[in-house]
Amino acid sequence: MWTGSIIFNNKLGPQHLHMAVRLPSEFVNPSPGQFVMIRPARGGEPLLSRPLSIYQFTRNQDHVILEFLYRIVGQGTELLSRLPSAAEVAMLGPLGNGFRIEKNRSHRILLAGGMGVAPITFLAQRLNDLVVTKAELQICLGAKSCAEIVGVERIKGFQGLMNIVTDDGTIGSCGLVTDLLPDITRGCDPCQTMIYACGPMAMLRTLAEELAPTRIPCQVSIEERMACGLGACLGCAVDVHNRRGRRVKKSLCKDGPVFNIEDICWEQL
Amino acid sequence: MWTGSIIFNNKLGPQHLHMAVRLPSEFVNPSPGQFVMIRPARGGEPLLSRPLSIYQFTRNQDHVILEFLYRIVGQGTELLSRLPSAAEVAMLGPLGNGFRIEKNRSHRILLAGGMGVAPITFLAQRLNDLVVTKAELQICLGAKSCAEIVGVERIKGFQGLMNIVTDDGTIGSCGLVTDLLPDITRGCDPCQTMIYACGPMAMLRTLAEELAPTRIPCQVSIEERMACGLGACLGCAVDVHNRRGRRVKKSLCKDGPVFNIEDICWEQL
Amino acid sequence: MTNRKGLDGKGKLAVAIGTLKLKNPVMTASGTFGYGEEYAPYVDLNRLGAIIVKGLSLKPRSGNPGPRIMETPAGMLNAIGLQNIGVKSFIRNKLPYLRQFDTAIIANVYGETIEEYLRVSEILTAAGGVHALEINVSCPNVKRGGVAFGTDPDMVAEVTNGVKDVTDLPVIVKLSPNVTDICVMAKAAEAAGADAVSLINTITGMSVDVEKRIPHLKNITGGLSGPAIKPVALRMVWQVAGRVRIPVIGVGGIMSPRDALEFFIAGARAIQVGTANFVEPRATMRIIDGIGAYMKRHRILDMDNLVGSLRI
Amino acid sequence: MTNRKGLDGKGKLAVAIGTLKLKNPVMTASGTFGYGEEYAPYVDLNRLGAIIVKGLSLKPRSGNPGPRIMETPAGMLNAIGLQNIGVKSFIRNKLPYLRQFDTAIIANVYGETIEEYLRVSEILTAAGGVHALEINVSCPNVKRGGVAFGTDPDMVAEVTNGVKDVTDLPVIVKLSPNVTDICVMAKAAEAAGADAVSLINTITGMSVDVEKRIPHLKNITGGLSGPAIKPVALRMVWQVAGRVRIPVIGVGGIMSPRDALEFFIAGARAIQVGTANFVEPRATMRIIDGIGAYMKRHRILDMDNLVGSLRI
Ligand SMILES: Cc1cc2nc3c(=O)[nH]c(=O)nc-3n(C[C@H](O)[C@H](O)[C@H](O)COP(=O)(O)OP(=O)(O)OC[C@H]3O[C@@H](n4cnc5c(N)ncnc54)[C@H](O)[C@@H]3O)c2cc1C
Ligand SMILES: Cc1cc2nc3c(=O)[nH]c(=O)nc-3n(C[C@H](O)[C@H](O)[C@H](O)COP(=O)(O)OP(=O)(O)OC[C@H]3O[C@@H](n4cnc5c(N)ncnc54)[C@H](O)[C@@H]3O)c2cc1C
Ligand SMILES: Cc1cc2nc3c(=O)[nH]c(=O)nc-3n(C[C@H](O)[C@H](O)[C@H](O)COP(=O)(O)O)c2cc1C
Ligand SMILES: Cc1cc2nc3c(=O)[nH]c(=O)nc-3n(C[C@H](O)[C@H](O)[C@H](O)COP(=O)(O)O)c2cc1C
Ligand code: FES
Ligand code: FES
Repeated sequence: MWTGSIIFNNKLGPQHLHMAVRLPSEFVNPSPGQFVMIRPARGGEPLLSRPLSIYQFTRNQDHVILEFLYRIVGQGTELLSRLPSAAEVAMLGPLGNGFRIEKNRSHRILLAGGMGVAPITFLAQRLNDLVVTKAELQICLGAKSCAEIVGVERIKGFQGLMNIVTDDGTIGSCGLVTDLLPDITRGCDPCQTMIYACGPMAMLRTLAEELAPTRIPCQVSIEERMACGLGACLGCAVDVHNRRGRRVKKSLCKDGPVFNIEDICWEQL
Repeated sequence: MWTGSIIFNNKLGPQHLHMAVRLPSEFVNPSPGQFVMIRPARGGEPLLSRPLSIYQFTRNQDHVILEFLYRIVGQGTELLSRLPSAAEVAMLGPLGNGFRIEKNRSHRILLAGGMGVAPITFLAQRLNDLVVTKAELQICLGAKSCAEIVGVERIKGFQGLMNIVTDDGTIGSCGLVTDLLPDITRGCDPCQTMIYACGPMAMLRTLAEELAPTRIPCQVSIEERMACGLGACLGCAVDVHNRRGRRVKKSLCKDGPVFNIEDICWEQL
Repeated sequence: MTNRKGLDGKGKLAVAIGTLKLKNPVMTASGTFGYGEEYAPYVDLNRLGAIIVKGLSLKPRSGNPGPRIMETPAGMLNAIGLQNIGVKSFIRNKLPYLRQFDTAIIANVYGETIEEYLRVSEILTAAGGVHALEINVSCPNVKRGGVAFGTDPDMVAEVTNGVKDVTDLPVIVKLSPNVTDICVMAKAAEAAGADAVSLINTITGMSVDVEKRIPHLKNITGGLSGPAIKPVALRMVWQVAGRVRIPVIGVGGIMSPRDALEFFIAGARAIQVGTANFVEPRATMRIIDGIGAYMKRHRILDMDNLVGSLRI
Repeated sequence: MTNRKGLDGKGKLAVAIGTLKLKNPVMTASGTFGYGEEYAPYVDLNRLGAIIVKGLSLKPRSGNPGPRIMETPAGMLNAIGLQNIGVKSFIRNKLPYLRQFDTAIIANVYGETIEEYLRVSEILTAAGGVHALEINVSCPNVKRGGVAFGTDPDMVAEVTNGVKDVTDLPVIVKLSPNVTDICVMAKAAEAAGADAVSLINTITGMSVDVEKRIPHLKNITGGLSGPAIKPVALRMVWQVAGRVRIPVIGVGGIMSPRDALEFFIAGARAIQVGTANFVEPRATMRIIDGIGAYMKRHRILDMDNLVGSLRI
């Protein structure tokens, strides 16, 4: 368990925050899609750490910096949001299996809904180095409204074509991020393309339905409540089809949070 | 329930703190021996407020300032001790019945053991205005060692003869504060004298035993764990002899914390 | 006699516990609100759905020796041992004050024997100004009576039956969580004529001072209350609400409007606020306001549309 | 067979649970430490008194649908439903790894029927490398077996008896707190030949999402664990320790050395750390160190002088 020191924990809006945490150099380089279990180091509340995806990672001379983008949804995130600079957080990580970057596929489509932007931004940064032409990377961000689109500046700095969609059209086009799918995937070669997605369950479910006939592969990062983050408590189990097509339980924290979209048993969720 | 803002919360030693809290003017003037129920305003811990005696009270133009002297003994006081300046505390008070100041008695003896110095200092300040000659007020402070003698500067500023005693003789004379009793009470007129005491149970018990034959009246402030502080939960009950000599339960928080020493049933404690 | 000015059961928050109509479903739990007057400086007693007073016995009781309380993680232990002034002194010295308020007054009744339960109930009924009786067969901190009655369905039935015979007031039976199946007790109470059940009383617990190697409570064990027990109370309320037809009153760890709402949704027709009164004397007011705000936000017209609305 | 290198029961912290000698009294609670390997990056497994693995059934079980967990005040609810890889896969895939360590391995055994309990016990005994069996008659999150056995003393006795017949390993019976009198269950286990009892398993609880008006757990109810239940666990340990002669193993809300010490002083010969592992993977190490430091500070020579040292 790491003890990190908060560099900043800034409000981006009434519910959204951007936090940076300084950690010792021993912290292993994370890959996009991996997450940490985090909680205030002091005070008994909350009891359990909360999972947050890594939004950005920076290795410096004698320390590393982890950044997070998070939304206040309940007690755990609320308590995190109150921590001032210099406060300490307890952290486990990096945890889980992140996105597989397949270098031989030349076309990547990144879809983020809501806070899904956090791991998707980290992924975009990683892909940024690999991408040759702008068209090889397409990024779609969706949110409820203008106020809930966060972290857009950073992701704009990377290679790739950007699309922004909001439910109410207050920024970008009006609709759901999945509405872009037909246009974006039209004419895509399933062997050359990989879709990466993270967002609310409804978005991912639509994605699963719409992608099924296209045969374009897609990796999604999904969520479930967690206790240990280590594969020990079995609290975060999800039903997944194994290679033989059998329905098996996987621990989201250890075997995920990223799965192939077609492996997930969507009826359970 | 008041919300107060911490002006300072200074360490006086490894276990002792001096805290000042700013409160709205509506806070009623407390009398010496009264207390407040206090806890950090934020965070669910501890659940229950803790009783602290008022050490000093200052009324300013548009606010009042309450000061406390306290020792870390467990979780509640530990959490209080961590609060930085400007943090908020939740507070009920002033509560309880403080020391009765009988103006017609010309000789007052104040005995404080350990943190008993807090209410005794507030009392000394109040008596300071009434006292004509130095000899009319005698103050004895006791503690384990030099390091545990706190708040001595303020009390020294008042009228009165001072005695300091420590268990190990690291400051003042060596022994227990009750060792001074025979000397101090020698020749006292029981009708003209009033002893006020606050300190650990062992000290008060010795006091009760030694004073019994002298017939000098004594008011003591005692302690018991509290939940409500309002006389509602009956958690702080103590056995007291009523005027007819019958043993009855009193709520320390409402009927006390100050009692006549001879009324308390010492065998219970 | 059970109704008074304002207790007319109108308004969004109104509920009925048998013939007892309450202006809102928020009561103060017995033993945590004294005899009401202790909280008058902090709370508008007129705004409460009901005040349940400290458990009353026939004779005054001096309770257990101290220390009687200790804080535990998100909770507290108490071993008051039913210290109370006795039913007669209550009627003489406390009830006249309570009668002033436009709030239902519920007396919590305790006995060491069945006869004592009946006698106390009789006296309270005759006094006038008491709107319902809550029969405490669940106090874990007394040597006789209390939980000894509450863990045996036959005893629960016998006490309930007996009390119903001596009173025309609504009778609420307060159940203990220290049982294998609380539904058995609830059904026994219902069959014996109880107008409602309230649950839960405290769960027996303990705490040790490791430095002195003594129990923190002189009584060794005490009753656990506060947020720690909320999940257990909620589960029991949900179980019982599915098994009895009489109203269920939820108690245990309710600190906030959200906590109260969990109980309503799980099937409680009213709730009691206990330990929260110690933490924040105005807790009941905040809870009443919060329930109203929630109902407005969710466009829930009355309590009937909220109670038991859990979708599973 | 029950003893291995280092498990020789020497040292201040050594304890014996029947014929099983442990280097220290700190175990990991079943279901909270996976199969051990999950915690190896954080914990020196060699330093643990014992590792109790996740409950094992005859066939693999997929457990309950999610969400399976929810945090509550100072605690958590879980309704895993005994998801596990089955006893055979455990022996093939997990036990070889665990055999490397100088730590007692205790298998937690679950069955839907008595026969299943016996069969699993038999298989584990034959496997070698398992040092004791903990019989879980107290899981509240399964439809059959589990707590259904643990609330009936005859069933407790029958399971215990049966398991004792098929194994020569020490048998620990893990008891449920969801009963009126846990001593009755402990005595039934003792009379049936149990070498020890462990308590408590989780207390059944519930939590409601008031915005969606659905239970937070898909299973509706779940087992409450963590600091919230510590006072209840401690009380039960104290009660049982006074009523049985076999060792009592304390479980429930132990987060710190101080918590563990409360249990020893109340009569527990060993303790299990559960939810604390989730909060801080190294909790067991901190607890072992803290117990040692306390004994040194208080000049307590061995566990015998600590266990049951409560002065009342
Ligand atoms: C691998 C992973 C990565 C994540 N990354 C991020 C991130 O980068 N930024 C971010 O803002 N959030 C992220 N989340 C979600 C975040 O963990 C939850 O919002 C947080 O745990 C909620 O805790 P809480 O105490 O504030 O809310 P709670 O009080 O626990 O819950 C409030 C409500 O949110 C729901 N909820 C709680 N936890 C989860 C969860 N894990 N998944 C889905 N619903 C939940 C509850 O059912 C409840 O209705 C991630 C989750 C996972 C599993
Ligand atoms: C009227 C009154 C006035 C007080 N004034 C002061 C003051 O001015 N300064 C000061 O330092 N302390 C004062 N105290 C004592 C203070 O309230 C306790 O030290 C505090 O409540 C301990 O809380 P805790 O959570 O830190 O310790 P806990 O974890 O609750 O307890 C730690 C240990 O201290 C003991 N303890 C806890 N509370 C009390 C108590 N109320 N009385 C006796 N023993 C207790 C416990 O038994 C336990 O062994 C006063 C107490 C009372 C009743
Ligand atoms: C200090 C204290 C005293 C109590 N006295 C009584 C009592 O006299 N009669 C009774 O039926 N319940 C009594 N209770 C139980 C409460 O009414 C309530 O059932 C329990 O505390 C759970 O609710 P809570 O978690 O909101 O406190 C008492 C509880 C506490 C904490
Ligand atoms: C996620 C989880 C899974 C559990 N699984 C089991 C199990 O398989 N078998 C068992 O006997 N107890 C199981 N338990 C109960 C624990 O072993 C322990 O008895 C309980 O959690 C109380 O201890 P704690 O408060 O330290 O967690 C489980 C508890 C949790 C939280
Ligand atoms: S959170 Fe414990 S197994 Fe995934
Ligand atoms: S602390 Fe509640 S009556 Fe005194």
